[in-house]
Amino acid sequence: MTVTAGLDVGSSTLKIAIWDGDAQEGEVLTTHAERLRRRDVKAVIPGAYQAALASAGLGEDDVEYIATTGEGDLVEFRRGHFYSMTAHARGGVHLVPEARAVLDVGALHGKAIKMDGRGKVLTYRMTSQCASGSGQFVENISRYLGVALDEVGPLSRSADDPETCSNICAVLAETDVINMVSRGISIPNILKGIHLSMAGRLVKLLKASRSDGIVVMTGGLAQDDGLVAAISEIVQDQELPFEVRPHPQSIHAGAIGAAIFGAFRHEVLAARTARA
Amino acid sequence: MSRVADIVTTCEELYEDLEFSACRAWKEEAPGRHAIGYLPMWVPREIIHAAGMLPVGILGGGDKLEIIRGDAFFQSYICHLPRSVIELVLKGNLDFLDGCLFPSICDIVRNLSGMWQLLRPDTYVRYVDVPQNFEPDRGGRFFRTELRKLIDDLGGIAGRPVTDDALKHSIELYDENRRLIRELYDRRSAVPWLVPTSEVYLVQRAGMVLPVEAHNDLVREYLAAAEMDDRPERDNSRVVVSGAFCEQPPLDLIRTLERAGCYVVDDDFMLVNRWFAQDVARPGDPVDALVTAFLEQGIANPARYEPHAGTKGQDLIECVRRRDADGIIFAAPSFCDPALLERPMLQKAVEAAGIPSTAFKYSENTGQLQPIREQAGTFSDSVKLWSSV
Amino acid sequence: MTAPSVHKEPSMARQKEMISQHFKKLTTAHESGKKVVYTFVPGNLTELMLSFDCLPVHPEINALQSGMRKKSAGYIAEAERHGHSEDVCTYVKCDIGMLKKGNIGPTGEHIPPPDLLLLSYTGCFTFMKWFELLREEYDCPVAMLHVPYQGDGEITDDMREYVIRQLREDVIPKFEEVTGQAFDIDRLKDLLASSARAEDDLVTVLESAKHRPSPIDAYFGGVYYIGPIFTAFRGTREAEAYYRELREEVQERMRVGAGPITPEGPLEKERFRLVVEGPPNWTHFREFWRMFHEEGAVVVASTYTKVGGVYDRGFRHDPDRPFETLAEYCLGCYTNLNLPTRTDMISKYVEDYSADGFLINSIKSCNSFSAGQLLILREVEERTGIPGAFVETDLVDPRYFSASNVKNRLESYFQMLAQKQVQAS
Amino acid sequence: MRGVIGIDLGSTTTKAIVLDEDGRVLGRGITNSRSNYDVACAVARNEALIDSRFNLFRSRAAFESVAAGARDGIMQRLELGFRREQYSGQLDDLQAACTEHLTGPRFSKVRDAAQGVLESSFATLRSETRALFSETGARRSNFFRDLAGSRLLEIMEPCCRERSVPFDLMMGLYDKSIIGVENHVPEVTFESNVMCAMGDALEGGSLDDIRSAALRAQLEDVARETLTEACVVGTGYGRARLPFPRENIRSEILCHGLGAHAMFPETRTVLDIGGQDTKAIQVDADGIVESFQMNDRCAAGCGRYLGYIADEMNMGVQDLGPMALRAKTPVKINSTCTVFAGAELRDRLAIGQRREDILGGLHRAMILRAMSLLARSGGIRDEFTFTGGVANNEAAVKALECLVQENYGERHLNISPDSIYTGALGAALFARRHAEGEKEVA
Ligand SMILES: Nc1ncnc2c1ncn2[C@@H]1O[C@H](COP(=O)(O)OP(=O)(O)O)[C@@H](O)[C@H]1O
Ligand SMILES: Nc1ncnc2c1ncn2[C@@H]1O[C@H](COP(=O)(O)OP(=O)(O)O)[C@@H](O)[C@H]1O
Ligand code: SF4
Ligand code: SF4
Ligand code: SF4
Repeated sequence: MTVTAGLDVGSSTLKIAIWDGDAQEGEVLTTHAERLRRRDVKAVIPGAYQAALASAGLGEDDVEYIATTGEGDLVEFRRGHFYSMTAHARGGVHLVPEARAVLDVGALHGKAIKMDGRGKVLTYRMTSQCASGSGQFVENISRYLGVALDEVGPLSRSADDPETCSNICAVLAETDVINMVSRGISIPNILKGIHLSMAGRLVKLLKASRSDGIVVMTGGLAQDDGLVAAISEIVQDQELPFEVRPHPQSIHAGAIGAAIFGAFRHEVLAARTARA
Repeated sequence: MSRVADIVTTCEELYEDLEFSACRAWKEEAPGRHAIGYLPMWVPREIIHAAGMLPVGILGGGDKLEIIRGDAFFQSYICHLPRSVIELVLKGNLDFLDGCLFPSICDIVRNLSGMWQLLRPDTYVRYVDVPQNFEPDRGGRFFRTELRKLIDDLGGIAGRPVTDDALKHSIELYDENRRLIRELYDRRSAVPWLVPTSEVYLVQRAGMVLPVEAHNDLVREYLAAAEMDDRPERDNSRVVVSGAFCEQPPLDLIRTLERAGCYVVDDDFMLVNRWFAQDVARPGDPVDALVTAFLEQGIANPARYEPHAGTKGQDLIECVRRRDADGIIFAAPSFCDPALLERPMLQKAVEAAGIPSTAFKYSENTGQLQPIREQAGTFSDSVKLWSSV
Repeated sequence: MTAPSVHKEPSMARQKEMISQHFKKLTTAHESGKKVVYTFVPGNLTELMLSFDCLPVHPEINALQSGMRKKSAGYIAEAERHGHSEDVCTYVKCDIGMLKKGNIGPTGEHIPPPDLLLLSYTGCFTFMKWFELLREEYDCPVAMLHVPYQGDGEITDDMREYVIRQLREDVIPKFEEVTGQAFDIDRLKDLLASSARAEDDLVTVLESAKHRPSPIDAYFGGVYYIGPIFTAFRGTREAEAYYRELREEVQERMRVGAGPITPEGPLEKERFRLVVEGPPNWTHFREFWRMFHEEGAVVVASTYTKVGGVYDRGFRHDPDRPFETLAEYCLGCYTNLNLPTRTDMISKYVEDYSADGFLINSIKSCNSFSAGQLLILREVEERTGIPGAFVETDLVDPRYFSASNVKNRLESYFQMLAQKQVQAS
Repeated sequence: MRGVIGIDLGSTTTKAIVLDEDGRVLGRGITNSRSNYDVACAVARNEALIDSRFNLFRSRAAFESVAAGARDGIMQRLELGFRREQYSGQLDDLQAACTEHLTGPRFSKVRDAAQGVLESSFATLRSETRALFSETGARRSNFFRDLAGSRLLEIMEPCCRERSVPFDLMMGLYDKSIIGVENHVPEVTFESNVMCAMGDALEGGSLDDIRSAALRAQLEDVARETLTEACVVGTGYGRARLPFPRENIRSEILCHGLGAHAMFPETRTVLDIGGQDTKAIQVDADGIVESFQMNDRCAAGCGRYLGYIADEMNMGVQDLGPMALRAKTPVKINSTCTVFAGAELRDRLAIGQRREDILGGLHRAMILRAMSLLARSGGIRDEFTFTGGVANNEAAVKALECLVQENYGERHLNISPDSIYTGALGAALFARRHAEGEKEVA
């Protein structure tokens, strides 16, 4: 058995997973998340890593391979690096073994990744350079509306007459939202409108990547059940051949995937050393 | 510094020099010299050369040029290239040009020829309309008169007619250039760690501003030097880049692809260097040689009508096979209609052939390379992690 | 180019009827043995097609109709789902999307697949890609007519000859092959003669806008006036009758000093006379028009009404030179003119039609029109001393029509023109 | 006293200007645009009327007779005192709203602890009030949200740790409560607050009792004077939602043109950078707009962009400029996408670039976008006036000066400290014309 760590350095959150097992099977010993916004990322990482180790009851020497994903360059003590879609695909399959695609929605980008049963990436699509409708955007809007992030989902689900938000630009959309409030549109209807427009974009990615079957949603926005519901609605309306499912550990999918691939590389390297 | 590093530094200096000092210097070396600019894709550089002039490739402004007035001429949904060209025109960086040729590539370049006419009435402007009908007595006949007109015009500017002999000589020089560039591409495909794409790119770019004779020497030298270098081979994937034939990605983007684990083993940068897969020179009238080469051997690209159904993408697939590539990266400039309209047809074809691909858009001043790195990296990860499984 | 019953003039009803007849014929084309030819508006060879008894289908017109009937968003989404980029011309995507969804045309009837794709590609490279894309969908022959661009602002003998040779050696043989009919030059001449008669009337109608108040709106109204002559009907008796009737209606309005009829009713007071460059937006056509109507703005000349032929600068189809005339027609369409020529033309419109202002409606989709418009704006302002306005919309992608944005600009512009008028008086 | 009012309902801030019958500026008011446009208007207008009364008072004979050296001190203390009273009232409202929201189910587990956090945080905040509104107090902005909000959160964070209350929860509570407080028009009257403040204002001065009494009387008089509004004209992003008739609404382009002309009659080119749009306007010698350009459907490079950056760096917008001015070698920034701004900033900080240099680059990038709009509208003619909120930013101004010099040569650049009011001033001038027009009719 190998103990490995995966660190997913996102643009808003740092996620850490500790894995105990090999490249095929094993278990996640612990996961840890830490906000990065407005903090000195390089300073946060070591502390967070220590915290994760502590909660798994491990010491630094117990970990045999440290893999990163996301902005891995910021982790000076890493051994290897995997690109985020690689990691999310593997992590996604670990969380929901029957999934054949991942929808990863984080603070800035949305990605649809089609994969096989082993977590091998087949195709993918990513949102473009323009940050229209990202996690950051939901965060800003929710602050503006005075709604806590974990209230966003439930509120959105209580909408009765969602107001469509057509603006492609997140900034202008923010003003649109202000405009809506001033027109007396209720907060649930505004949130749902935003969720629907984001969901439309994300579903488009899924379609473009030709995903089908079970799609596991990963990244921070998997926790937003309003968005998940909006995606499901669109999927149903358009009778699309997939079903999107979040998982309680979704936000950690990247870190988990990186840790598992870390185990794989560790084995490869160990075998190489043994041969030598 | 190694020989290769020297050559590459020289090329990089030429690449970054938006003042085109090398071209200006060439003009000043002798009185009465002329320089003629041309936009990406293909123009008959042989004719410019035969007129004793320097053909200068205008490939945009790259990511170092600040666009101040250029944006005043183009809406946000138009690709980036024309605004940097206009910026260069208005800043005077192109004032050494005595004329400019606009290849028939898309509506943007086409309209840019008219804008140039209005903004630089002092210069010679020619829209090089190439035939989309490849029958010798229709397209060929038309093209011959077009080329003859260009020959007459340039002869007029030079103050002496362009002779057939001169043209023949120029064609030979450019044939040599094309051979060398082909060799460069072959070497890169064989040993991509010794001949990295960022260098191949820069060496090609130098050909946009150097006289062909000098460029031939440069490519030869680079080829020899690169073989001598000792650089480690990496566990990278092999990809073909398609769609970047006009507006150029920033050099950092090309480097990002390499850093993310992709060896580019073929591409469509600067097609003007590789438009013809064989020599153009043949006995007889040199204009006929150009016309025939154009009708019969022009490289498949989105600006060229494909007269036969069912053949879209075949060249690309063939290229992947020949280069033993793992897949294709479709990289097109944002808002580039020719590349983006072509893409679905190509994707369909390569998918049918079982070739994996990925796609993204860029502009010449793309600063956000992170999404591109992620996509290219994931592509190479999947080759690296799964090739043995 | 029909829209929901906009004006009540008899000519309007006649046009509607013509179009509905045409689609009926299309639906039954294959039973009646007629061949269906897909082709484009700019540089269309309608007379040639009709001389072979072919029925034309114009994908752009279908796309714009889809835009007007609010179907385009779905079609575009469908095309994007098939891998088309957000960045490219939405006419193409709308057409491909419609095709993927069963090719149901504007009248709700199924449009038959083409027997021939006639790619006469004038003034825009997208056309070429468009038919390459369609060729992937349909297994049918393509006749390609490459029309060179007027890069130097003139039609040279070589260009004309190149087009004529292609007509004779590529296009006509393809038609003969597809239809099984022999080419009949006398029929072509007859059709061309009829075209010229209708063209005379059309020019009279367009030039009526020089009158004050203008009896027509040469942009919003204009798109209806050009409908028959730009599409399936040029060269037919119906078209001749339509234009005769239209001319009489317009002349009558002019006689009584009436303004144009708009969907919001007749324009009571002409406050601003405008020249407009660029195609209209189809998804919000009426809303857009209303913004002009509300301010008393009438368009007296537009370039969009010249995409299928620049008749007011003197061109007429000429039955005595059938091939030359077809070649010159193709070469002379508006978007095949170079930028300096377009600039001259707009400046001249501003003067000839005594315009108070000019507006560029810049279309995201259409690089052929849009690239360089900002220079045109500058040049025309300089030459005429009249300020121009600039708005950005799209043809059929509703995502790119921001009503508040457009209205903001138009309002500001009209208020500015009003201030100038006050100052002048 | 009769006056006219112009209101500019911007996407970020709402500004109002009162003109007296001679067309002189009587008072200015500004507030942040919030989700309730009616409230934003009402608040801006109240603020402008309050300012008008201060100015009226200033011009009263009794005040003029005070020794010149003492006047400014008195006025400053008077206004500060007034603001302090106003602020205290708003703090009470905010605390009440927070306390009320505390009853929600989200707080069931931590209610008592949270109550404790609130009480101690507000107590700290209150204890700082005097210092904040002293002559030397550092106020990040004049909006209640900015003044109280960021400080409250700063105070709350350690407090939450001590009492084991999740900070996010309290942040949410604050977000919710501040919206409520912002969205009703505070019921303060000029009179009640100003008379309290007068005591303080006079204390520091060396005035005898008779003079003091005279001033008090004058102030009371000014406070009671009725101000009639002959006409109100609205403009700005939100103008379509203003509670005015259509003929009292003008496009912001015209208002900016006219406003800039009124401030600097030789102006021929105007650049306005507001919260989410940038406008380049050419005007003639009479302030009539000749041509204009606005940014298209992308909000990159506008004021809001700076807002995001400031937020990301945990600074006030007004501190960005000074920091950017300290740039040694500004980095080159290509993307001015407002949403990506934060990410780009983090990336660059992570690779070790200096904050000053990044900010320097950001400001240049922002002005570069404006330059292209200017070029599109017809270039930069003499004189050139820079207006809108971003004109308050020194680094933006410097970048502009530098780029203008490089590209157009010598141009006289006008910037008024009141440039943010340009649109409102234009609207007020239109209101004046309108009112005069009516008089003629009547
Ligand atoms: N319950 C929730 N509802 C909505 N958004 C959430 C929720 N929880 C987290 N997020 C969002 O998820 C994002 C972080 O997701 P993550 O995948 O970690 O992104 P990144 O990797 O870019 O940092 C943040 O933008 C945050 O706002
Ligand atoms: N004191 C200041 N220092 C620096 N920037 C400021 C200052 N005040 C306002 N701003 C900037 O001005 C912008 C608002 O400008 P404003 O003209 O009021 O916009 P709008 O009219 O769209 O509401 C803010 O986003 C901010 O960036
Ligand atoms: S439209 Fe909005 S989100 Fe997109 S680039 Fe512009 S500012 Fe950014
Ligand atoms: S990048 Fe594409 S659209 Fe732009 S000029 Fe080149 S070919 Fe035309
Ligand atoms: S680009 Fe313009 S001319 Fe070309 S097909 Fe599209 S709308 Fe038509």
